[in-house]
Amino acid sequence: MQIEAVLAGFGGQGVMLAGKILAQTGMMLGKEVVWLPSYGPEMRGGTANCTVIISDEPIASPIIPHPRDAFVMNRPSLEKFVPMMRPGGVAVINTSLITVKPERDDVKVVNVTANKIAMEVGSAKSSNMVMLGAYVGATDVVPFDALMKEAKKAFQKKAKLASINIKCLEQGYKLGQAARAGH
Amino acid sequence: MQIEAVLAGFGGQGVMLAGKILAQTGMMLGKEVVWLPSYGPEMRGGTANCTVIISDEPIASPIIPHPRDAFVMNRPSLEKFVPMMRPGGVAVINTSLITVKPERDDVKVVNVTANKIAMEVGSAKSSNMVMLGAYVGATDVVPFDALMKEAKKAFQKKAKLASINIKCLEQGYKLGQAARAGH
Amino acid sequence: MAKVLMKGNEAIGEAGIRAGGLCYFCYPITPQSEVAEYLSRRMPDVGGSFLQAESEVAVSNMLYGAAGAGVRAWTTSSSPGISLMMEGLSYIAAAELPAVLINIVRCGPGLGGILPSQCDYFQAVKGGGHGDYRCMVLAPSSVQEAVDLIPLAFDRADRYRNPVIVIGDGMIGQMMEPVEFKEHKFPPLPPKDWATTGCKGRKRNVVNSLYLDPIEEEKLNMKLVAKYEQMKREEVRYEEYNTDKPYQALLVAYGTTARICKTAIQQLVLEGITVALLRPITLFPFPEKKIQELARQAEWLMSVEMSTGQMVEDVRLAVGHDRPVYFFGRTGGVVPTPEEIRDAVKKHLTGKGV
Amino acid sequence: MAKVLMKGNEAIGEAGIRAGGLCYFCYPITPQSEVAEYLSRRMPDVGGSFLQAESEVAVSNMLYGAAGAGVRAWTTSSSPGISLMMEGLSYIAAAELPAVLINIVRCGPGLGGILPSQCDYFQAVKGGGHGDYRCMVLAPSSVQEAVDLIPLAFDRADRYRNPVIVIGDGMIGQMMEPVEFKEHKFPPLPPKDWATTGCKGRKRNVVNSLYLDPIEEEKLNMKLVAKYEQMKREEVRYEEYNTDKPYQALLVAYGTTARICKTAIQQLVLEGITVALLRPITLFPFPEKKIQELARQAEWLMSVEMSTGQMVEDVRLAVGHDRPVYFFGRTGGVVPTPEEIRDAVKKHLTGKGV
Amino acid sequence: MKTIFKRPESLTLTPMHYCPGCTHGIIHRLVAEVLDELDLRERTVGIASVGCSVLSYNYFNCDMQEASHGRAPAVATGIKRARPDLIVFTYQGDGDLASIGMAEIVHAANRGEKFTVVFVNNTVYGMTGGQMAPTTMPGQVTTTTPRGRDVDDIGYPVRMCEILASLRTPGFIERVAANTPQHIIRAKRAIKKAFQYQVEGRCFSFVECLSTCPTNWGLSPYKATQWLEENMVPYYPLKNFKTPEESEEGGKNAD
Amino acid sequence: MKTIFKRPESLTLTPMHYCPGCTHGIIHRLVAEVLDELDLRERTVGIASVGCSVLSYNYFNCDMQEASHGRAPAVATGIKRARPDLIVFTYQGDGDLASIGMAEIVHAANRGEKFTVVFVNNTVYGMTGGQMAPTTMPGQVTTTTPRGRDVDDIGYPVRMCEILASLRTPGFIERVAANTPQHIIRAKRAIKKAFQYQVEGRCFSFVECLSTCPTNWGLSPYKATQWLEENMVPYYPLKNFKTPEESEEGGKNAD
Amino acid sequence: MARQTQVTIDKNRCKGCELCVHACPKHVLAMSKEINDKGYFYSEVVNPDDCIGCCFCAITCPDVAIEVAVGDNKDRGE
Amino acid sequence: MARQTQVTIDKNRCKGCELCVHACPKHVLAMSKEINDKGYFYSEVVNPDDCIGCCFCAITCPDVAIEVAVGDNKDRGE
Ligand SMILES: Cc1ncc(C[n+]2csc(CCOP(=O)(O)OP(=O)(O)O)c2C)c(N)n1
Ligand SMILES: Cc1ncc(C[n+]2csc(CCOP(=O)(O)OP(=O)(O)O)c2C)c(N)n1
Ligand code: SF4
Ligand code: SF4
Ligand code: SF4
Ligand code: SF4
Repeated sequence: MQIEAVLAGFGGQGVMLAGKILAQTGMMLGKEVVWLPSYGPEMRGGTANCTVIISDEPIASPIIPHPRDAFVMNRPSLEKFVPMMRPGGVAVINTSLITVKPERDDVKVVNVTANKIAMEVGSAKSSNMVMLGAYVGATDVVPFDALMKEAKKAFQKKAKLASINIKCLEQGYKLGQAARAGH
Repeated sequence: MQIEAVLAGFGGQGVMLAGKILAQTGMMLGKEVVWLPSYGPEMRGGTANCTVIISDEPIASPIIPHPRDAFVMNRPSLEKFVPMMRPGGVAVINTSLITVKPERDDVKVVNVTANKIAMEVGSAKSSNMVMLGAYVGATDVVPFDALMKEAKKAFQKKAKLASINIKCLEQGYKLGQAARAGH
Repeated sequence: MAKVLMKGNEAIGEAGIRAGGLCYFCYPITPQSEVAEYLSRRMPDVGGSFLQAESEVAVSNMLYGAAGAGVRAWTTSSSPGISLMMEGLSYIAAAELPAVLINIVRCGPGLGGILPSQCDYFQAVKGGGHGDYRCMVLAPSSVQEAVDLIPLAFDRADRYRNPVIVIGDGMIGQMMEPVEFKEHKFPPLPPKDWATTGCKGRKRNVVNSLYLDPIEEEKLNMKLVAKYEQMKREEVRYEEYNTDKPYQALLVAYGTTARICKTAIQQLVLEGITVALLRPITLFPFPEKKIQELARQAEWLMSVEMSTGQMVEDVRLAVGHDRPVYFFGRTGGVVPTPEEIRDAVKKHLTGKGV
Repeated sequence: MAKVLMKGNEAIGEAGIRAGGLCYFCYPITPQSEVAEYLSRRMPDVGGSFLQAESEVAVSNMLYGAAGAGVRAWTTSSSPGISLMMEGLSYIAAAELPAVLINIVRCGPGLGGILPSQCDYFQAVKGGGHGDYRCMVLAPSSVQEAVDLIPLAFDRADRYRNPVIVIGDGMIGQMMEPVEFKEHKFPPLPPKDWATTGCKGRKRNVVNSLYLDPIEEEKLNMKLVAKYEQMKREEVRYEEYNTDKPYQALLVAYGTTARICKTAIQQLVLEGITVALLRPITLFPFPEKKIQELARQAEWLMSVEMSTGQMVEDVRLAVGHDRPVYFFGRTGGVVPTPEEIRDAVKKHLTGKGV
Repeated sequence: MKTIFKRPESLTLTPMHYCPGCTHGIIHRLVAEVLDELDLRERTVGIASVGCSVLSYNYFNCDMQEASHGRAPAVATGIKRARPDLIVFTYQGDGDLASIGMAEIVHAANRGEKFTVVFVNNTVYGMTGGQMAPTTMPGQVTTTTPRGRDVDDIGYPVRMCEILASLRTPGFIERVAANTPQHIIRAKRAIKKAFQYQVEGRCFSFVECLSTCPTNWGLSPYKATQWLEENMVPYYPLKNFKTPEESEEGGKNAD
Repeated sequence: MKTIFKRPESLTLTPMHYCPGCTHGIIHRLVAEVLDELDLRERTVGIASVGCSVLSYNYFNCDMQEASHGRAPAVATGIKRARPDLIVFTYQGDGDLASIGMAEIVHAANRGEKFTVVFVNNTVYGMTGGQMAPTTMPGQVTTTTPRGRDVDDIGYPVRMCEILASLRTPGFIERVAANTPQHIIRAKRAIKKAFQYQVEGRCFSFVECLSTCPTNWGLSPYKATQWLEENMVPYYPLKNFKTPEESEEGGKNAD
Repeated sequence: MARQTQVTIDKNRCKGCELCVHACPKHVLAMSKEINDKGYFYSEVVNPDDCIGCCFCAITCPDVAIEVAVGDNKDRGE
Repeated sequence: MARQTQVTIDKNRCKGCELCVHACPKHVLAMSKEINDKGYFYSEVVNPDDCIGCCFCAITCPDVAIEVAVGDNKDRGE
């Protein structure tokens, strides 16, 4: 089994880090993983994205024209990536910043007011963790406790932020689980 | 029939020009000709040389490891080129500047006090024409009148020098002829 | 050592340090600038030398100087930057200096694009600079393999006194994969008694590539040829995939493209089509003999590249007209999908040409 | 016109002017500096532009600019100088600009020597710069032929919007031979409506080689491939020598080396040994088909080069394993003698390998 | 209503890709306004160089060439020598012009090539992700100077105006900044003069414009304009370094 | 008898290939004498550059590297960064250093690389047959300026000391000449200082030495030394342009 | 205040850099609470009557998103 | 004149450039009428007694063909 997720948003929203934690979790589970960022001049527009692949088999092409899942934190990302998704995938959408609806009825949409939730928990900067939690909650691509472990490691140097981030991850996860159950 | 001659001396002694006049003569006679100078860092030592090939057939390699004839105006040229000559060739040697004898008994040596003769005629700078005349006199590679015609053309812009050069050519030719007859 | 998740470019940086590449010169260019960024942090800690040069032209000449002084010197760059090193590289090869150049290839020609490509095969393998010289060329297909080949690159550069090129692409440079830094052991190297380290207690050394005497220059050329022939005998490296069972066709692909071919082959197996893969790890020396041998059992071969067809010439040189050699390529940063490769294979099986 | 005795380099300069090459950029390097010296005298008279640049890197980019502005631009240089143009050349090819580069090849690699050589074959033919591009490559074997091919080079550069390389060596550059400047007529060329000449009365033009979208970049690559394929169909040029009679072996040689082969063949004829010669005039496109055809009547082939063996790969690509393809080369500025070539031929006739 | 400020015709309508608050956009507009005001658009060729502004060929509404990294002055020389009737300008970043392109800019200036250079100094390699440039300030942290630029190891920032002004060949050399309305107004004046000198066939003309890179400086756009003022301006004085009039006089006396 | 002048040990016995009267030989000897006097021969690496002096690797009796055209400062940087304990010098002509090698010399100077440059300015490309150099004098006839250097077309001669002295990074920069005994004595003093600064690890050091090229100037060696004095010295003033002491002070006040 | 001025901001060209807000000597502009098509909080005219037509906002806008017009009638007298 | 000096010219290193002849303030040197092994008219000491040991000849010789020595005994007193 191989799943691919593209994580996208503005630079500064933390999608790269979210992707790294996800890939790291996969690796610790003994899976084959690849994390591939967008790079180069496109960055200048202020958008950023990465692809995470987790697989039981050695991974062939790390460039995924049609990812199964997407995790989009702003409108340009939604417009760019959701149309590329494979049917049957999961799209987690940050409705704090995205007001339009994706024009797909063959993917499962999980709406998360990530900025709002993160703000409530304590820092708007942690919206990426809300999204990551929601994505894992909605897909179970990795067990949540394994994800938590890697997230804690990633934040261990910044004790203050750590607890906020962890809380955001949990809140997101619950939302994801709920959305999953909802269908 | 193909003859090759290497003409060598100090920079400033006019061996390049002598070679050009010889090649030009060959061309005007309807022969295939090539004139190839030495080039590059070796020049810095202050020596200069060129190779002239005159042939009835299209000319293959313009680089001649073993020329038939040589025409040497200073000692380094003698030391470099005379040993390379093919047996049976003609070596014209400027004994005004070269005091040693070539260590070859299989080539025909024509000694010419080119500087002295040129000085007597009117200009030490014309020693190259003495040498050229002697070479043609000793070998008849081209008819002397054809050579004269091209030499006159070459000097036509410098009327003063022209007559000296022409005279040197004649003097040289006579010496060459004499040397030829002498054997 | 445990596996760590590491970006290819950073893993390359770390591998270089561990291989003793303590003199690193660079000039930023996407998609490999992270090697320099990583080394600008790490080099001071390990007592090495990191310098961002004014240009790639300067880089190649700094390599020459440092290598000539007997120190393991290396650089990383990408296509246009590598083109600017062609004169310098030719000098390095001519002066018989060991240096390691890593080209994280992007799309060309010209400014092109920064996405993955294999369009610098000819430049690396046939020699993009002037004169008769060759570089040893290594082509990893994963971050782990890049990390493993870099110590080899440094060793062989020293052993042959010849530049070694490691060729990757933006995928290898940019992606994170789990890697492990293994210990690599090599036989002892001869002392660098030719290096310019001050002539105290010995005759003076000269690092040079000028030959006024053609006989001497030809001797150098012949000495170089002898080295390349030795490489051909002793350094050929490749991976075989699926060659232990009978196969109808043989794919030849290197680097990341080979990974995609493997997936394509897995898909074909499911359809009952048996195809094998030969993945050259050394592009020079090219696994010519191995391909000849494997070709005997195949109806035809196909070179799969991210280019308009470069390595395919070496495949054809190997097999001659004995078997059809097809080509499948995508360029410009378009990475071929396993499906496309699978379809290209099937087209030839049904006898329809591409 | 009457024949004049002219130095190759000066004849090249004159031929360039007559072909409309009125924008010339250069940097001195032996053995071709006389082209620049000649043009520094002549250009003002014909209203053209002569500029000695600060380096060969600058030259290649000046060519890019001037060619992009729609003017016939050219340069002459020699091996190390040409290496410095590799990035610029790749940009010229990518932006589809017409430019003529003349390489009076010297010995390499490195600073090497200034004597005649053919060691830049790969660089010219396979593309020494990064990326998938090719240059049309013309190889004259006499001063007269150089003068005749230069107008063709300018015409084809414009027609294909592609760089054209003329490859010679120090012999062609330095020697004087009788030459005649003939009139050359070509079909009309399309207008340069893509050139940056000020956008008055039209949409603005952009000369560029950056492609952020891989699909667009791949389109460019495919467009370039189509041009190269057209060249392969329409531009192949060669000379056959002695192929009208039966022959035992076929020599393949270009440039001045081919002249020497002819003498060797004449010598062999005297000994009753019949050998033919195929002299490629275009090195790219390579006369592959013709060689295949001629190879059928030969027992074996031999590529004769002033290199350690470069064109021989293209000969082998053409004939595969159908016939043995031998190689004979001298390097480093040593020009092979007819006798050596004759002996090499005889060795193979007696069955003894080289 | 009369429009007193609007988009110049010499800019296309394409939205620019620069990061929010990056002053590249301001400098683009100034050049475009000058082309409009001097009525040069239809006979101008601009050279985009490799750097964040590489895509400026999409923004300047005139014929454009994109040059290889650092070589824009050579490309411009090629065009101007081929077609002296055209107006030619290069638009170059500090990595492009002051690092890899040092030889080309010094020699173009020294030959007195009659084109105009707009040199955008933002102290970093913007496009490739914020590596050190020759113009990086002492102590400035970049992705390749993680401990700050150490002047004992790699020297002080390169000042291009000062270098070019040291040449004997006449030229117009001025340094301006794009960080405040006042500086921007002066910047435009300098750019206009630069083009006028070219139109008159007088000399090489060069305007260095101090610019921000909020993204790689890690500052908000406004903070970046302040950082420029406080850190760059003292080291990179804003002033005219050379006019052809002076150089000619100076020449007479000095040599 | 006591020998008061003899061949320095840091020169090999190989006869030099330079043309009669070419002052390259004098400058070689000065460098060799300094290496002897400072006892540096056994820990020095010299860089021969492409030009008439390319064969200097045969003459300097120390470890040598031959660099590609113009890139000697990059090669020297490579050596010095790899082995800071070695003493490194480049020996470069004006075509090499001031034309193709402009970027490399400016950046090495600007980084303050701790090696020594001996820059031989003879206003032409000697080795390739007397083409124009960036340093060719106004009106001077060369094989590529048959009508004399036209400063309106290609600008004024490049003055490297002036350019390098304009950099902020501390350095030692001095111009001397090799055409008279008096000048030669001063030249040696400058070269010695330059090496001393390197030995002390102080700074980049650069000595420009005006030199003759009788062959390509078409003058007798003695006339060439006079031509140098009359034509070059007024344009290329002989003086010290910078010492690290000054630069350090200047630095404190200026920036 | 003497003359009528009009600052027009092309909302969807705005990248929300806030340079214009800082440039305006009269605090005419402020950032919106909404985001535009590109996802940026854009600049808006909030105190139009205070505008003195100095164009500083337009001069500093890197995205050339601002146009300024002045009332013709009031202008004429000057 | 006060001290005894000796100028030695390595005849076969000399390329006959004449720089030493011009450099000598005392006209100690002159060019020979003979040529050396390389074919150059070389420099010779013609007025040895006039030499003041200034070394100017050696300093200007590009081919390092000149050595200068001074007499020890006369020297000592100074
Ligand atoms: C030969 C070459 N080397 C390196 C690069 C990579 N590169 C692209 S942009 C750039 C630097 C840009 O910096 P700067 O000129 O300061 O412009 P900015 O992006 O800051 O505006 C570099 C090094 C390249 N494209 N080509
Ligand atoms: C890349 C390259 N370009 C050109 C040359 C040819 N070349 C050899 S020496 C030289 C110039 C030498 O002039 P200069 O540096 O002034 O030294 P000089 O000979 O006058 O002492 C040139 C251009 C080369 N070897 N390599
Ligand atoms: S990276 Fe810097 S220079 Fe480039 S667009 Fe962004 S802010 Fe501007
Ligand atoms: S050509 Fe000039 S620089 Fe070169 S050795 Fe001769 S005189 Fe000296
Ligand atoms: S200056 Fe321009 S881009 Fe920036 S906030 Fe104002 S209108 Fe928007
Ligand atoms: S200076 Fe030297 S080379 Fe010149 S004439 Fe005197 S001894 Fe001979």
